[in-house]
Amino acid sequence: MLEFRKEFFKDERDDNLNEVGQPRQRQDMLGHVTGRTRYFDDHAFEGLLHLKVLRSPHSHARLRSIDTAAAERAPGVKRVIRAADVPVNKNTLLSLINFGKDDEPLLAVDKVRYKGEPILAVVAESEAAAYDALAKVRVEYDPLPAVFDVEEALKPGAPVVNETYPANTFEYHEKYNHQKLRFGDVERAFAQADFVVEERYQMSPIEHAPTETNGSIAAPETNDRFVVHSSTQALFFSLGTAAKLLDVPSNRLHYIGGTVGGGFGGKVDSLTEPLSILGAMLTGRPVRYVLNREEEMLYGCPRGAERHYIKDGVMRDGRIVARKVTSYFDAGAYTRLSSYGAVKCAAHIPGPYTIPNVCADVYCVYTNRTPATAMRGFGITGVDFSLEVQMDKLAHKVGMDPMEFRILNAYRDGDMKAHRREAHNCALIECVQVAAEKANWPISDTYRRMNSLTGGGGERAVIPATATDENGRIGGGRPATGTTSRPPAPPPRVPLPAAAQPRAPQPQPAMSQPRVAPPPPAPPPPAAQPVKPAATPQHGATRFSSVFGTRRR
Amino acid sequence: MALQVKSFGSMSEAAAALASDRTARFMSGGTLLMRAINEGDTSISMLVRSTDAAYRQIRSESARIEIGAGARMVDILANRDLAFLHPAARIVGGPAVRAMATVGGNLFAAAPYGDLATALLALDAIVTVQGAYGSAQQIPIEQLLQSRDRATGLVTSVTVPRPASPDAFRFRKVSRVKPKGVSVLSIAAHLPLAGGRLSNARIAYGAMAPTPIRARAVERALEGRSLDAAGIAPGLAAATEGTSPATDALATAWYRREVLPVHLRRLLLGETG
Amino acid sequence: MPKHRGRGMAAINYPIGMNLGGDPSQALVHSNPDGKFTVTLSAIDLGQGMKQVTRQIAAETLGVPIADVYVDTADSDTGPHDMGSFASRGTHRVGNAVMVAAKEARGVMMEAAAEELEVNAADLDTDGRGNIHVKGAPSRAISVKDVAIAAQFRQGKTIAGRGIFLIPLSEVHPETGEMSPVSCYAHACLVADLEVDDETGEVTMLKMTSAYELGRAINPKMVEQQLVGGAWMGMSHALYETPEPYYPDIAHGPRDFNEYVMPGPGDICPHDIAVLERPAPDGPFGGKGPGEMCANPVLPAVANAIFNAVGVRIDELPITPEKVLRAIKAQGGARPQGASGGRH
Amino acid sequence: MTKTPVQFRLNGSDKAVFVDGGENLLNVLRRGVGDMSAKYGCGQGTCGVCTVLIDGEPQLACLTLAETCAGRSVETALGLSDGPNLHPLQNAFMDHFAAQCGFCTSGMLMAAKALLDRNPSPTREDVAEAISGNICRCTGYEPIINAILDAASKRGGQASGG
Repeated sequence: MLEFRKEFFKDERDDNLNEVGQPRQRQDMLGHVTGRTRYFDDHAFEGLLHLKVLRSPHSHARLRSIDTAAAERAPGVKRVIRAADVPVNKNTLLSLINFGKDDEPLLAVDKVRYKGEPILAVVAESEAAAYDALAKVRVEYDPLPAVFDVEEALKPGAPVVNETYPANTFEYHEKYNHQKLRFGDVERAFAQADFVVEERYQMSPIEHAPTETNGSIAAPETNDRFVVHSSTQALFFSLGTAAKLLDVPSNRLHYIGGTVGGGFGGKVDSLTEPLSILGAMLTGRPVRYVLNREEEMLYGCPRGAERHYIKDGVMRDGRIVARKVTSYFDAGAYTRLSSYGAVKCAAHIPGPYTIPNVCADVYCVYTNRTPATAMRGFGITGVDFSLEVQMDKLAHKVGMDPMEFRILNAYRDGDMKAHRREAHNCALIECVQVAAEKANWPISDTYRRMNSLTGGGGERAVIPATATDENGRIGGGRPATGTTSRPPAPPPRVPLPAAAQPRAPQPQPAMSQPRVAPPPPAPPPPAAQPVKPAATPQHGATRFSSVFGTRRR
Repeated sequence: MALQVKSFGSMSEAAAALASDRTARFMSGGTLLMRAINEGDTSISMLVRSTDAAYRQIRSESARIEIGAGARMVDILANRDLAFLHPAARIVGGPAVRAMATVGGNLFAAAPYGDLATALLALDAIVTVQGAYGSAQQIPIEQLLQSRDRATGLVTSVTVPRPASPDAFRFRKVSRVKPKGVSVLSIAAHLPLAGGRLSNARIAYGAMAPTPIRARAVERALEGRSLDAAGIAPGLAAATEGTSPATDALATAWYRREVLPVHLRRLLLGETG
Repeated sequence: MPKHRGRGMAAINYPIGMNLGGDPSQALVHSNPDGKFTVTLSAIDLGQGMKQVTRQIAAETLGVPIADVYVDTADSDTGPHDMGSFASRGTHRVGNAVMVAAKEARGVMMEAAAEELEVNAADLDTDGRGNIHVKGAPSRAISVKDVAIAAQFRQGKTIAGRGIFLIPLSEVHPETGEMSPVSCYAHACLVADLEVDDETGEVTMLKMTSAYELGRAINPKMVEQQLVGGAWMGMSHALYETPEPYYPDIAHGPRDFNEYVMPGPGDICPHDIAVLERPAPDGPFGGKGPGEMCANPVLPAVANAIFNAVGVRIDELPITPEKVLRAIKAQGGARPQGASGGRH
Repeated sequence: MTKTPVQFRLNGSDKAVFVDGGENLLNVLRRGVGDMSAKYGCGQGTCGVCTVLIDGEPQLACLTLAETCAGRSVETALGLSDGPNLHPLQNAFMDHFAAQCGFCTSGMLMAAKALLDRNPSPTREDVAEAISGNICRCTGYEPIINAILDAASKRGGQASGG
């Protein structure tokens, strides 16, 4: 059962709209209940061929030899597709927005880096014929030592999973082996905190498990173009990826989709389109490539595992004064989207709380498992689990009610967040208050009267003096190998115009950030030496490259 | 090579066809075999089917009931004489699977599947097996289960002695998903009482070994005991003897052994939860 | 008694749209000869309701009834670029692009109406039921249909619009991590009530109570769909599902929906939800996007409720019966933490 | 390879197809006859999106050998409505917003029809049992259960439609 609490933020809304805010029936519902909604697979083609891939049984092995002679002669087989048939057999998904180096082959070349990695594909007149042919392929492997734990993968001497990133971590800004977040001085704050709580959290991978598995049907269309019926969650993303791998102008691909049987993030990686299109190119016939359920479960990209270490400094009165987070994203064998997810995680720390000293190091680590990708709540779900269990432990440690502990530390409009942008449009406090009320969870009047619009800003809007560092530098300052991953960092910040200068700061302990303290309110001491926040994000030398990465092909 | 499908009017003809071709497999409900075909199992070249009406019939007699191996879970659930088996038949798969899965097929389902076989084992059923030639043989279900990987011939029916009384037979399935989930473990128990004392109790475990197994040590420990907390204590102590549970996606061997005595106690004492 | 009740809570916020921005969406809107509109996109509806959300935003912006608008997506030959359906960006990004396109189309429509009624376009308004009238004089009106016919067959105007919405790509400072992640956040707080069997480690969800702030709810029934379905997925993440049950060991991976455990229809529990709406300053009609964040508060709330019930902290997901049982045994039995949060 | 002729009724009309050995009913429905309402979700019998009725009983088309359908009556979601009039279940699913991506909906509707045809006034547990073989990843099952209960209460007395 669901109720709308219209009384909250009433003055910020005009509620008498005509269509927005109305419980209209979904445009697609009639099709759903009559069985007429058309998904990518609901298209008939005369002469349809079926594609199946041969997957590596090893987590890490060299490919010594591949013999497809028997498979090519198997009944019903029209084509065997090898790595050499792929025009551009190396890519990374986010090369389309110029982020990260090409590190993943469409079909394995010299090495397989995860159990299930595609080695070759068979296109046949039926799925049964394709499976029969696959059983006739002979491959000789030289198994290699594999690494499956993110922290083991970072130790010297660990097997190199992905040669594009020999240290087994994604390289950020061509400078560091992780993404940093620095705000204030956590070490000083830990020294002055009443309690320090340090914990470890682990989230295993999660499979998207949509009821419709990844799949596509590609077929020759008119004027040397190819129609591609696809289950993708990102039409032009997949089109651009396929165009790059197959080295064809983007307008020769005519993608049709938009109605997907559940995605949840598992249909962003173009798992089937490049091969189904290549199959159609090589056979001149329609080709259907659909992952079976076992493939989707084990070899279709899952949500990546995450390990978070969280260390907090908290005062007896409940104020959190320092939060240090070290996170390891398990990218699996290839980068795909994990590099972006790690940055999104860094941007999310320390959670919806105003904490004067925050430090985070977020690693994107390569291991010999199925490459991870985005999933519902990408980069946030895992760290939110860790942060909110940690908050429960802190509340328990200082003997405060968990709801009141959240309201005390909640961020409010005008507060400065750790990624140095002011908070606005906040509503955490109101959500806590309403949830408590609905669950008959008693909270004291003081906390019932607080809100997100008052008590923020002022001293809480200032950026404290910040300790930065150089650890995690790639190769001791040597610029990263290979093509550039990100354009160089922007020029140093332009200081705020004089008028916006906060009043002269006095030296104060880093952690005595003015707070909305528990009753009676402690006097609000001024913040430490502030660093000027940028008025607007500087673009400097950034040149927003074309989204299709056409510049790169 | 495409699959061949051959149907036979009698079980003996079907058994003969089966024996004549190593790559032939018998198609009963299809839930195991069709899945293998869909997933690309290339070792099957022929499907043998039986259209023999007797294959699906359920014949009640005074002391026992003969269930055709082709009878499906829904056929058992529709038969009042087999009410004691309903708790087991009711939790095999979902409604659609129960309209396809057969008694014969369940005998060959790999752990952790095979809950009906576990129930039949606790009921000490007799299995009729039709070889390639000659007349059918009657063998105890325990013997069939232990030799099922090497078994030749075709199971044509399963004969179940009626339990001592309606509530003498109990069945409990532990799964992580409700209402339908694969077994973490299952327990079937036939608990005849003589003067308030257990005599010839038969207990079987599902998913505690590669096939359903009898809990002989527990049976011995319960002989002559009362069906109460004190009475069953020795039985609980022996609960995990002879078990060799697997670790799979649902649970570890450790967990299955750890919770087996708890569920056995709850079954024997009729505790809920 | 081996069963112990527990209650736990969690509070979260969630960034709306791709982190760092740089994820444009485009839209086209045009009228057919008699004033029925088509919104043409390449955005994907994977069940979250992209088609219906953009349809309602277009109708509201045009000032016409919902029945006069349909959404057509996705064909790369006809639909303009959109980044894709992820990161809860649909309502916010595509919705804004549709608003821009619909505004342009409305502008042409109102100009055509002004010409027909011989008034100034600024003096006109739509009634949301298919008519355009002079403000304050509802009787001086013309139907959208007649305006469309006049515009296209006499005035030579095409009632159409195109729109793009792009949040400029934010830089990330290498040393400090300074960046502009997103322009708005959704919020939530959720209370989980459950029961733990201390002999088997099994956890049974009893109830969820929650408050979600999602900006303007464009369609309340579709918001409810996300919050109910998302909470179920959150429960599944917390207690059930993983393709690697023994991570970081890759063994025993599930190969089907029997081995990939998720809550069944018999595992779900009541969920009492309140929705608050603090409009996003730059959202279409203040819309944000509930699609992803609705699952997030359930995971920690469940973990905290298990601690409240039996005093064990399981910091590894999923929280399986085995992990709960091992922790209970390690501390020598259940240690209920007492009624917390007014647990009844 | 030799093909086998199979004649069966689909949603009330006669069909005749030639099937390969070992071909399942799902493939015949989709590729042979062109009824795309039953979907491929697993081919393992564990997801239920291919649920159809065969002689009134719910069955998984992906695990049904096509030849075994000879002479039998197959019903799919395409056959649920009575001409232009939706079946009470279809109306209830719409009223309760009981679908998001829609991929499980056909299978859910057929499982629900099998239930109501045999048990016109099911309990909530009966409904949960009836759809226990049908995975839904979007809705969390609650709206689907409510829709089926609602359809049952509305249908109560009148003859089973569709």
